[in-house]
Amino acid sequence: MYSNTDYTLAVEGLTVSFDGFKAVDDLNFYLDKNELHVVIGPNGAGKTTVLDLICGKTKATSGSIKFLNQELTELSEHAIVRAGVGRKFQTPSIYENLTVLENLEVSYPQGRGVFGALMFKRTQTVLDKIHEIAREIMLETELDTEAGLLSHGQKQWLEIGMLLIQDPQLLMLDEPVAGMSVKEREQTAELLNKISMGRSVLVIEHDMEFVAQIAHKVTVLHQGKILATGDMAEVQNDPNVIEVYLGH
Amino acid sequence: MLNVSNLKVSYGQSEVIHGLDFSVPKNETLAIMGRNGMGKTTLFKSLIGVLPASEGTISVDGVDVTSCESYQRVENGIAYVPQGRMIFPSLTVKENIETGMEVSKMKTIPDEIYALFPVLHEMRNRKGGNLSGGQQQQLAIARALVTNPKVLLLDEPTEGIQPSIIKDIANVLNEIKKMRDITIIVSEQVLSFTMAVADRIIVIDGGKFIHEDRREDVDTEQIRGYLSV
Amino acid sequence: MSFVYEKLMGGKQGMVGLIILSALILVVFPMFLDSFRLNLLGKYLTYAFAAVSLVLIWGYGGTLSLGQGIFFGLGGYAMAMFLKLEASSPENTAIQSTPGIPDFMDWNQITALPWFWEPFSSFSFTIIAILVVPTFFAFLIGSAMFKRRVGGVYFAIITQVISVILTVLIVGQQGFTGGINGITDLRTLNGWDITSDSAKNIFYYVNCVLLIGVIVLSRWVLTSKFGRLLLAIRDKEDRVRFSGYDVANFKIFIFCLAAMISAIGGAMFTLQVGFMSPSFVGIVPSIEMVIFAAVGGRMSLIGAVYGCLLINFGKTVFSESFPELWLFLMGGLFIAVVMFFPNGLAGLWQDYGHYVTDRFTAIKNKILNKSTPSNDSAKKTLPETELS
Amino acid sequence: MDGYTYSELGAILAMQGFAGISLFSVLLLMALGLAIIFGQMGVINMAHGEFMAVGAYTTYFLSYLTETYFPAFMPYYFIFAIVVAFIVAGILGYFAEFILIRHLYARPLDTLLATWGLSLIMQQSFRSMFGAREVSPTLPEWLMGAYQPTEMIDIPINGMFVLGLTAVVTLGVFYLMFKSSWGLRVRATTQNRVMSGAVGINTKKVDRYTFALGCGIAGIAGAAFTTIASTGPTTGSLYIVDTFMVVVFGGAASLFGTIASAFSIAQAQSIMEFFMSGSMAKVYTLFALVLILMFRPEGLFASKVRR
Amino acid sequence: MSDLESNRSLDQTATNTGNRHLIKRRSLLKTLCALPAGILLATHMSFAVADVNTTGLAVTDKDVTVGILHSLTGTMAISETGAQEAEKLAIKQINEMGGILGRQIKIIQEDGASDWPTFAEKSKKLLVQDKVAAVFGAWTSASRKAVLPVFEKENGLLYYPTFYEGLEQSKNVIYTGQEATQQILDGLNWVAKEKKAKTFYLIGSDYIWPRTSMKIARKHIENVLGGKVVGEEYKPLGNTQFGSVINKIRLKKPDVIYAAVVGGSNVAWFKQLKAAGINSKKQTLLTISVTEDEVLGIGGENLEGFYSIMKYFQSQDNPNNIAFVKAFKEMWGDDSVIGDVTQAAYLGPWLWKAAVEKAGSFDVDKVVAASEEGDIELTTAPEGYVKLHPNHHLWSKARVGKWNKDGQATVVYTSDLLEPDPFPAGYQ
Repeated sequence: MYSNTDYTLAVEGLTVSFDGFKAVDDLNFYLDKNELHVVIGPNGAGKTTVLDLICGKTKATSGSIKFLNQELTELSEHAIVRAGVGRKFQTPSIYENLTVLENLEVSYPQGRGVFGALMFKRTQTVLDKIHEIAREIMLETELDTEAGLLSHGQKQWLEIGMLLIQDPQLLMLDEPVAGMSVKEREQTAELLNKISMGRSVLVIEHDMEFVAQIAHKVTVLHQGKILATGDMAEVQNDPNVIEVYLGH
Repeated sequence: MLNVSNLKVSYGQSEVIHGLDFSVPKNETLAIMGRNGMGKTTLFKSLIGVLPASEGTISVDGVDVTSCESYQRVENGIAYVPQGRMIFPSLTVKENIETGMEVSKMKTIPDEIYALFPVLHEMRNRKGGNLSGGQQQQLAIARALVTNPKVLLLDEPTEGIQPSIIKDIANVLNEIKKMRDITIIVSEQVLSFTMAVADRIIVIDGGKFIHEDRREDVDTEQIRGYLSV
Repeated sequence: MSFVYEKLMGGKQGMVGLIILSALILVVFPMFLDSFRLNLLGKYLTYAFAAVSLVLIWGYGGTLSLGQGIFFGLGGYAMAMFLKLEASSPENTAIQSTPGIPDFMDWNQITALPWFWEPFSSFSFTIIAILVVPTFFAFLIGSAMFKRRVGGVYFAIITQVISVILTVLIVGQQGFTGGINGITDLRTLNGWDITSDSAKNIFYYVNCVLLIGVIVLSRWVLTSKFGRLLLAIRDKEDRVRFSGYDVANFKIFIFCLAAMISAIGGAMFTLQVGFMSPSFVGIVPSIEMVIFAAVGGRMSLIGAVYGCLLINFGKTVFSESFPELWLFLMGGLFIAVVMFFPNGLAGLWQDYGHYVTDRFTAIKNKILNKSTPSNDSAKKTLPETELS
Repeated sequence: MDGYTYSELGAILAMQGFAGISLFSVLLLMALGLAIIFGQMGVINMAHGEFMAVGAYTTYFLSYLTETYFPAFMPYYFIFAIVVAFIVAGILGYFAEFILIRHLYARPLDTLLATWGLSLIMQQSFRSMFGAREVSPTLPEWLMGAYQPTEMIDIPINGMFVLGLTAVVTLGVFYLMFKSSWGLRVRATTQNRVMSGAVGINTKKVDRYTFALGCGIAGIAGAAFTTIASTGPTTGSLYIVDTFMVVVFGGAASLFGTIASAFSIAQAQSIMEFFMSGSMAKVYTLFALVLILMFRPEGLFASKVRR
Repeated sequence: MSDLESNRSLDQTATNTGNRHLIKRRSLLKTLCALPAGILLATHMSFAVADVNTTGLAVTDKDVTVGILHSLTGTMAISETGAQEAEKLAIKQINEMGGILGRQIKIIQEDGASDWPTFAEKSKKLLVQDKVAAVFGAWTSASRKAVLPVFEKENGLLYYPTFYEGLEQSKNVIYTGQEATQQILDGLNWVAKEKKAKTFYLIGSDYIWPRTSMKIARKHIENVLGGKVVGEEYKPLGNTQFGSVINKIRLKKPDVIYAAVVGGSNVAWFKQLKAAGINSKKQTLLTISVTEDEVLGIGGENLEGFYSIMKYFQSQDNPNNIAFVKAFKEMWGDDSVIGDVTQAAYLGPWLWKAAVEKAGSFDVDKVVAASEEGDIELTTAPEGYVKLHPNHHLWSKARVGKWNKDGQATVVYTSDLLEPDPFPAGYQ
């Protein structure tokens, strides 16, 4: 019914309803390789629900989500992750009681089965990879810090790092700069630009300035439907968007 | 109307609000601006009594409410629209508003509320959780208004709201101020919204007030500077 | 060496705890208790298996199982079935209408050994069954529940219901199970009289060694990446799931492991007490086991053992002198632990235990330096301060 | 079935149907209080059965007083006893919430342990006050016996009485929870305690009265059960698992679900009992419930709401 | 689990309370006369410890220690209270008569707490630590099964008071209640003859005693009486819903309902029967699980006109019983009622006394040997006359009592003295 495409992610006819209320309504949406795509829209527009649907947290009522031509709607969450989809949550979701190093280690894509986890050993390869990622997310000096003690921005980075260590083909970030200072935002924008090389990135954001800094492509979501898609300028000048979202 | 002196608030061992003093007269709208993590929400929570103050006093219309529970503060005239709205998702819109009528002893929802927010009348039998963000924000304000407050607290009312609705909310706030003798305190990061509603602006940073201006004296560049360090 | 020390013994604090526990149950108690009290203690220590298992599934796994009695019971029944078959030799049961089958079957007009009893005439099969049957049962329950994301309160209630089902079944199918009386009158193990004092003493030591072994095994599991993931699942289940782990499998495994540990306790119980009855399968023992773990400290493997000993010891002592007071005390204890000492004895040990550890180190140094060990004083002072 | 006339079979069918309905009313009455306490407040009240026992003992005590001091009042005391049972159990619940439960709202599993402790204390209190023996109040004559619409059909009057009482209590609960402002407060508080306080609801008071109401209804159930069974110190523990099953099976937060669940469990159990032994009927019923719950963990009638 | 399922499980009956005064001197004399003369003389003084106690029991020149082991707490406390009260009454009376072999009896009481392992644990303590010469105790089959290996291993002596399912005969136990055939067969014969009963509906709680009893009843009905069992039903312990069973009974229209429902279930059972309009005017009901103790909970008005088969009823009108009831009430209160098991428990210490005096020693082996000779008898038993059979059970009579509104029964039938037969041929 849904054909294969060249896109990294192809969402077609996606619908989910809660108690008769359609949170996402017949959504069609494509994401190219190496594309950094930002979804904006007011709260309740269904942005987070779309991420939930892609990563399997919520089951779709109908429609298809294809990742590298593999149907995701039938997979369980961990299988979707193993297929190469990483997802960062809105509030930083890290293990507060573990150190930064342990946080990354736990996320290292080895020993994912029960017995693998029992037998897992911290080898040099693992350590090297951890250091590499930590450098990328600007936390190399904090490896032995308990994650709960990090600043808000650093926690956001750590969670991104926990995804990077798994080297996903698709990275989904829900409001990655919420609560960050201006300087941290800039660093994050840099980080995102860097990591979008070689993989597709899907970001949910409000901050229009930040969106302008990073987005290759923008989609405006409103009441579960797409209002407009295109680059930043197109979207900002779209009469629909102005009417419904931005206001005159 | 609202007097706060030497207010200190702590989470566990660490003090987040370091001895704030301010007072807001009747019919004034005060905006408290600051970046994330600077103590805005903590301040609001301690004003409504969700977080206890470790030191200092808060009084409304001359009544000391420092040691009161939240609901008693509401009885004394404080109303609270929290960050993220926090409407009751599985109650209907009508029921959501009615939860605020506990204190005012009203029997039915006054017409002026629906006049202010026509969309809520339209959706009065829908579940609150199925409203859009902007609608939820209106609902949260309506819920606060039916308590007949003397002081209305709004914590980041524009967060996550589409720009078009932000303007509506500003209009509503100004409307409310005209209709009632009410003190409004709003916390914000969006300067344009602040400028549309506030009579006075205070900037908070690291749990302390660092700057204060009447709206007419505001140097927007300076404020923007504070907000983006 | 450092691996063994860090992983299995749990570092310095854990090592000291383990040594003190071993010294207590292997040396001090046998020295000061007569064989009757020692046997009693052995019985309590079989409950400690269940308490330890609850530390794994509840304290670390974050899932409260009110069904540990099921597994304790299954282990106990498996052992009892073997012993009963041995006790039901045709010579011993000559007066029955069908000699050679257990007496209660004969009373219920059953004339042939049911098929599922037959393999239990083999000792090695029985040992395997004790370990495998409860584990498999836990696997079934665990897969059905955790794969469907049933957790928290619902898991607790459903396991409780399963234990009720099993109890009703055992009581109702008395021709196959011995009914409410349980399986009684067990006398020999491979021809060896298990009712003798010497046998009971040996079982006591076997029990202690197994218990310590189980604690060391549990520590190994908890200090591996698996253990860290378990805590991670407890605190942020979604993050773990979205790091590519099949969370359900981890819960199922720890539930199975907990079941197996409880079952070992059940089997040792049968050996030491000489019978098994459905009263160990139901709700009350299952909840009591939770309380043992809670009193000991739900995150402490060793604490669970002390919690178990403390409560049972209290029960025995108080029920002899103030039977009414005891129930009030027990109820009060439940409430107090939940409200005031959520970390149980282990919490107290954490707050004040370093005094003991320091002293232990001091004594150890003294011994090492002087090489004239005054073992007695070491043993005596430690246990006394242990629980204070 | 040979040897029976159709009218005989019809009569049995009618009576069997009534047996199911009667079991339904018993289960529902037990579960209503818990549906409020567990379903709405999230407290796993293992002492719920003991609150039923409080109601039963209250009835017994009143029957004793009436019989001894006002024998003429015997035909009427029972109605009065139901009200007193509600009040006594409610007051005890009020204090239990104040002393114990309110500290544990954040830790639902710990409420299980703490209330289990409470149940032990209550059981021992019953034993100290009323003795270990099972007791049973003297019931007014009009409650005993059977109603005979035809020659062959006997419908027990006590069963009808319990059914009627259940209907009244259920309607009362529905009115309270969904039509009164008090119910609105309860529902708001259970959804978001902090926010409810911040819109002016005295949440502590709501909690306390909600818990007391749940316990009070348990007390009514206890009073009603004296018409069909006796009361001992451990009577309460007999009911607790069944009660939880009814509530969980129906979907904890749904009162309608509780009713439907009580109905289906009662009918299943009562029909199976007709064809097999009581023990096996119970095993099959519970087993079916567990199986269904595995496929619908949120219960039969829980609705899907966005987060 | 002890609380939930086991619950009322096992309490077939219950018992009570007792008294303070001695048995009347006349009946004492009667007891003494009943004993063989040689032993009578031997009773007095002058036995050195070394002679009467060669196995290290707790016997001194002045006293001998025995144990009482019943549940004082837990669900079984309801039933077992009466038994231990009766045992204490008997011991008190024996002491006031001068004790046994010149020694006063001292009691060590332990609480079985309704928990079978605890029973095993406490019995071991009594035998090993306290070295008691005899133990009076246990109630449920499960608790007896739990302590049995301990008694056999430590060679102790247990007097067990409850009517029970039979199928057991241990060297170390004296059974003072009826075994199943004694209780069941004559009652069935009576109802078949008296009520012309042909069809029976059997209903019981689901555990070993009712099931074994029903098995024996069914064989007797089918093979001996030529009747028919039209239904057999077991309800879980603690069950309180009997609607469906009552409907089945209505459908089958049995001549007799034969019941062995125990504990709290019993109360629900009879209340619901009455509420369903099944009363003694329409239906004959015979139960083997209701004594005066249960009636307290059920209420006499719910039972009126139904029958119980027991070996003892409190209302029995003979001098022994009148004295016993009086003594019991004086010691334990006027509100006490006395059921079958309470009376059986009362026999324990007296039977032990007789056997010890006959053996001239407290040694368990000698006491057992004396007991097995088959000539130990009590003419002072409240139930009438009993004699100890070599198979460790008692010869006694079965009685059918018809319940009155006041909670007492009128004995309507008394059998001949029945021989105990714990392993009844043809009934297994």
